[in-house]
Amino acid sequence: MRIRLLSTMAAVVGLTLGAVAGTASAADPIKVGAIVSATGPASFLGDPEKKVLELYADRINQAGGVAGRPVQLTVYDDGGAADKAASFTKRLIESDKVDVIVGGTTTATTMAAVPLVERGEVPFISLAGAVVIVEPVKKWVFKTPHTDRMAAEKVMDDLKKRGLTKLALVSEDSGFGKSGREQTLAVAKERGIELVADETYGAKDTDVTAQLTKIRNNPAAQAVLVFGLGQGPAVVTKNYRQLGINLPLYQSHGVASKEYIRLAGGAAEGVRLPAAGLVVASQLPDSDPQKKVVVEFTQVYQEAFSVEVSTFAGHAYDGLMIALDAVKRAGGTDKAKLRDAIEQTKGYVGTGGTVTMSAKDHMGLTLDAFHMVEVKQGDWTLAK
Amino acid sequence: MLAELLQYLLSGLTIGAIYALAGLGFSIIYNASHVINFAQGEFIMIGGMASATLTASGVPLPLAILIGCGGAMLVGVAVAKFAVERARKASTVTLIIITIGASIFLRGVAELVWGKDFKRLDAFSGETPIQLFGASLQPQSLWVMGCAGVLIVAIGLFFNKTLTGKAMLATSHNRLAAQLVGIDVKRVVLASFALSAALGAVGGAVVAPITFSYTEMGIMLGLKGFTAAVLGGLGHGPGAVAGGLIVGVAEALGAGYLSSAYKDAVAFVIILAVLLFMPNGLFGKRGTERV
Amino acid sequence: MNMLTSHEPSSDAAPTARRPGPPLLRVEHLSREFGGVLAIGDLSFTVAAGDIHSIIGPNGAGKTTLFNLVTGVYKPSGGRVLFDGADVSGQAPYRLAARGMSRTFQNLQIFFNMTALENVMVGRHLHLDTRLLPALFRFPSLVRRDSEARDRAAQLMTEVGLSRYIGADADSMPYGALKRLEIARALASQPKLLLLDEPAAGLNATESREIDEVIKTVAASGVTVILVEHDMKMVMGISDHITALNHGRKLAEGTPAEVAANPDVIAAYLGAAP
Amino acid sequence: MNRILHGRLTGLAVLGAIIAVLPVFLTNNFHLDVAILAGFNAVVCVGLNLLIGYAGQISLGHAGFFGIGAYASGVLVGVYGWPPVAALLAGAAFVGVLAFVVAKPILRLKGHYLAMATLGIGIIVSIVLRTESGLTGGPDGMMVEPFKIFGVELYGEKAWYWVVGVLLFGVVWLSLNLIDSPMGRALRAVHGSEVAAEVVGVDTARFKVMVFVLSAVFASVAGSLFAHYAGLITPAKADFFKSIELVTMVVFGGMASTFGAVVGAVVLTLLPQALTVFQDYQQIVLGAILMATMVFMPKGLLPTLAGLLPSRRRA
Repeated sequence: MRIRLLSTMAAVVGLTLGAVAGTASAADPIKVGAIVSATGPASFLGDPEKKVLELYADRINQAGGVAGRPVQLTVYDDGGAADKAASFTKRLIESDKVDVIVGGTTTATTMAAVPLVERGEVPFISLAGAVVIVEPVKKWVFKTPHTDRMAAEKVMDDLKKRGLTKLALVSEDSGFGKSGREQTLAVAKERGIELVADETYGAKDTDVTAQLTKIRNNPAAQAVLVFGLGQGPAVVTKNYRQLGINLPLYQSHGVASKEYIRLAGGAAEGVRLPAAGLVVASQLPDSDPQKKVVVEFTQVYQEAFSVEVSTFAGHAYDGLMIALDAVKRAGGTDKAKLRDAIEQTKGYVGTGGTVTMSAKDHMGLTLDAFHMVEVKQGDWTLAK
Repeated sequence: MLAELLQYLLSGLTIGAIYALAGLGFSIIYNASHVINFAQGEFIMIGGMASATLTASGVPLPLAILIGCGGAMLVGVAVAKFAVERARKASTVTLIIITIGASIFLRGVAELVWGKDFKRLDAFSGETPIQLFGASLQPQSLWVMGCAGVLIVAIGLFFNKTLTGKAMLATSHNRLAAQLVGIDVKRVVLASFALSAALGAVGGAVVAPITFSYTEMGIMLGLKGFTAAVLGGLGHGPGAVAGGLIVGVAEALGAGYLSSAYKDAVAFVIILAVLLFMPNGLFGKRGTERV
Repeated sequence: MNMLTSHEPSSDAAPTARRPGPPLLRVEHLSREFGGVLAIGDLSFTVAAGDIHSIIGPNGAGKTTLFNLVTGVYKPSGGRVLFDGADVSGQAPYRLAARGMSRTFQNLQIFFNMTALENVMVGRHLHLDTRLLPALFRFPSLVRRDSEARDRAAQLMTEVGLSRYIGADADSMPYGALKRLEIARALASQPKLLLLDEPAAGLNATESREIDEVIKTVAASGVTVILVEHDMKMVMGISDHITALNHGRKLAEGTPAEVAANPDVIAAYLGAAP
Repeated sequence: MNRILHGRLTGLAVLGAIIAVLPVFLTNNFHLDVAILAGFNAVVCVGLNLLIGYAGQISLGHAGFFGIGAYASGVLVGVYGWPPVAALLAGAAFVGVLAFVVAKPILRLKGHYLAMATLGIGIIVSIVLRTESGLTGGPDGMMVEPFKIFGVELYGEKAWYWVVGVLLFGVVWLSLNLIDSPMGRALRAVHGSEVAAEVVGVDTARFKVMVFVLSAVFASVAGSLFAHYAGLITPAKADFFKSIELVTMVVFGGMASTFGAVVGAVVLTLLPQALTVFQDYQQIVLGAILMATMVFMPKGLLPTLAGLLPSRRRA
């Protein structure tokens, strides 16, 4: 009696856990797992990512799948928490038994997943920005967006062009912000830019006037660079204008979404940032190889969701496409072969630029793929 | 130097005014029902989200705020009726969990209705900063402080001048006696939830242009409201208002002069210090145990 | 009346006029105010060892406040309390309990989250091993003494007439039984002085008589009792000595007969000006 | 007496049997992982239940102690190269001293004031962990090295399952022993009526402090081991929400019931994992379940269920 009760209880527990695991279907789908931050402070990155993954998984399946196999997508929302991302990664690997994982919206969630995918030997394509993800190179880890180092370089180049040499930095206390800060310090040293202020703010702060007041009272500062994700940079931008600071304001590629302009409103006018071609699709010269891809993607995305496309949506699109392209080339979903195929990606033209990976470069983008854009009349324009 | 101090003070008073409203909401409900309503922050969220989304779809701002307020009051009454009232005899912790359950539930519903992204609400009267002795002030800050001030005075008048208000006060002093003189105590509890919800919702609407509105905006604001209410002495209305302003200003000064990372800690260090010497808050009644 | 204390070795020659024992409790110029209102003012009296000493007075006379001052629940604003020869003014209740003082409460203070037996066992607290490690690892010595305490608690419950509730949860017991449970719990600590705050309040005539018997048995076993009670029949019947209070001050004291005849006491009870 | 003893042994036997048999049904490492997390939560909840359920003192900051334990292990082992066992003990000792120092003034407070004070302490701890990023890695947390004892590395879900299983069994045993001892009765008396406990000689302040320290140390030890198991710790493990989660587990399972705390921890650890099927409705369902349980079973899950079986006394 007791034994039966126990086994029933255990079975119930097992079933509850296994409910989502699903059973293998006859069609033998390509199992793509995703962890994104669809809620929480990074939701304006993660939410479009989730939408894009679901949209394209559907579209591909309707078109007959990849090499006759349907794509089976499992998406988990980590809410921007690193520990949740780790636990969902474990679940994707151990329980859902996925063939490849796309995601890690933020640097923190990505870095939480890295040891697990390395141990579990599952190819992993991150959607986050920091250079630490792919430097040093990790066997199973790739990423689609440009790095923070590239962003820092792009900004410094622009400063030099304008003859500015003294920069104030405001960075978020998140993984992305911290990595961005380190890269900014390093790049500034290389390029002879002097950092005259180094302030931080919390990802959920709603008021940054205290830090900005200090910068305003610093006579040395000639320009300000903000390194952060989500709504934080919008708060900084608004407070910046409120305090009447008139120095040029730079943001990172962490805000390359219309969402940022919408939140910051008029305060965003004149803000400059490095971004992928996607946000200025129609302004790209026709000669640009990216133009066709980004225009088409923009169209599909806006038709499906009737909201403006963001570069983050593009990162997810690139991640999924690189993975599926590799499945085709690897001739199946054997994880080791799939990993090799991803590493051999060559000349893939995505929303972020032209990707050519190698054993030494698990991102495959160059500085050319980055454009300095400026907010003018509530829209992105290519900066001269 | 003075300009800097002034700048911090203005920031602190702005956010402090919202804490004060939230704290007042905690106090009103506590008085009527001895419940700490951890869903207070969600009333703020409802106000902020409703006014932001409604104005975006073309509803005039005052009407949007009114609708948000009404919605929050309905939700407040529902929480009181279906959760708190049914568990009247439950322990303090159980009641805390119930209101936390309500807050999670409300956030879930809000996410479904309004989505997960941040909503923007335009400032009520432009964004041209007002210069004040070297400090600059968003016009919206004046709205926040003004609205909070008017509401606080109105609540004070309500409790001291109207019959309903006096009935609610009486209930808070002695529930049984109030019942004996014919006050419908259950209605008082419902009214207190409605009133707190309305306060929260207006607070959410006026602060939204500064902080943006999103479904999780109520969590920290609610927590700080609780801090304010305890700091002032639970159930002491003016105490909660003072508590809110103290917490807000302390935070801003902490961010400015100490470290912005520790600004949230400042509020909690203050309250620990106060409770160490005044176990019933700044203005709370010192009760002697009757045995 | 004197028969009640007959257990005391009476060396006195006069059999009818009992000589009081040495003082166990002395209250000297005790006062306590609450927000400017004097609840107890300049009160002095002595309780002799072995006595049943009653405190009477109309509602609001300060009886319960006096109990709370004597047992350390409140701190006095002025004056002293001497117990067993030592100044114990303002000491915490648990320290006074260790010195041999225990009490019951007018508003029941039962541990409703425990069984009746466990309620009484808490009363044994001072005589048990209350350290953390022996408890966590269930040292045999602790288990043995605990089991003795359990037996003793059951015995005490039987003595106060609660044998049928030994296995019951406290929250399932009727009011009258809970009153006795408090007495059993207080007795479990083996006090020298037991303070009973209205033990008969809310009981019917039969139950009152039973409590009456319990108090007499307790006193007979050598425990000094201070009693606050409104049931005058009971008070007059079992007290050796009575102190009458009004408005926090002493109105009269003496034997039951003396106090009953005191015009001030009569006036206070009839509501006339003292 | 026999009945109480009997109930205790039966309960322990059932718990032991479940722990022993469960792995048969846990088919993959993810299932084991969830079981391990449930075990860690249960250890903390059994300790917290001594404080909340038995002694009647609320704490909304216990995740702070869990977090200190976790970070003590992470930092001492990772940054200073201590042996994991030493780090665990140092963390527990530090938490013990910290809890002792804050307990005295804090536990004088009652009800919601106590709730506020403990909440404040928990939040301050999590802010410190988040901010001192030089040591703790900041808001995104830090990696923690695997647990090693006598040169043997504890690795893999299987091994950890048994460690946590034995730990949980041990903690439940200790807790049951404590409850049925003079000190345990003193604790429960503090809950029932402080003044009545005092007048029979219970130094209520001492026992409140002791149980606060004890439950904090339980949390710290669980935190240390969790850090080694998870390999990644973030300040979220110490924050307000984690504290609330822990309290919810205790209250949900049933206050003043050791097995209730275990059941509450297990159910509420599984629930969010099971609810991921509901996707967007996850929060709504979780909130509704919390509210409904507390409204309709204010005593918590296990005592209510036990009450349905008239012949059985609650464990």
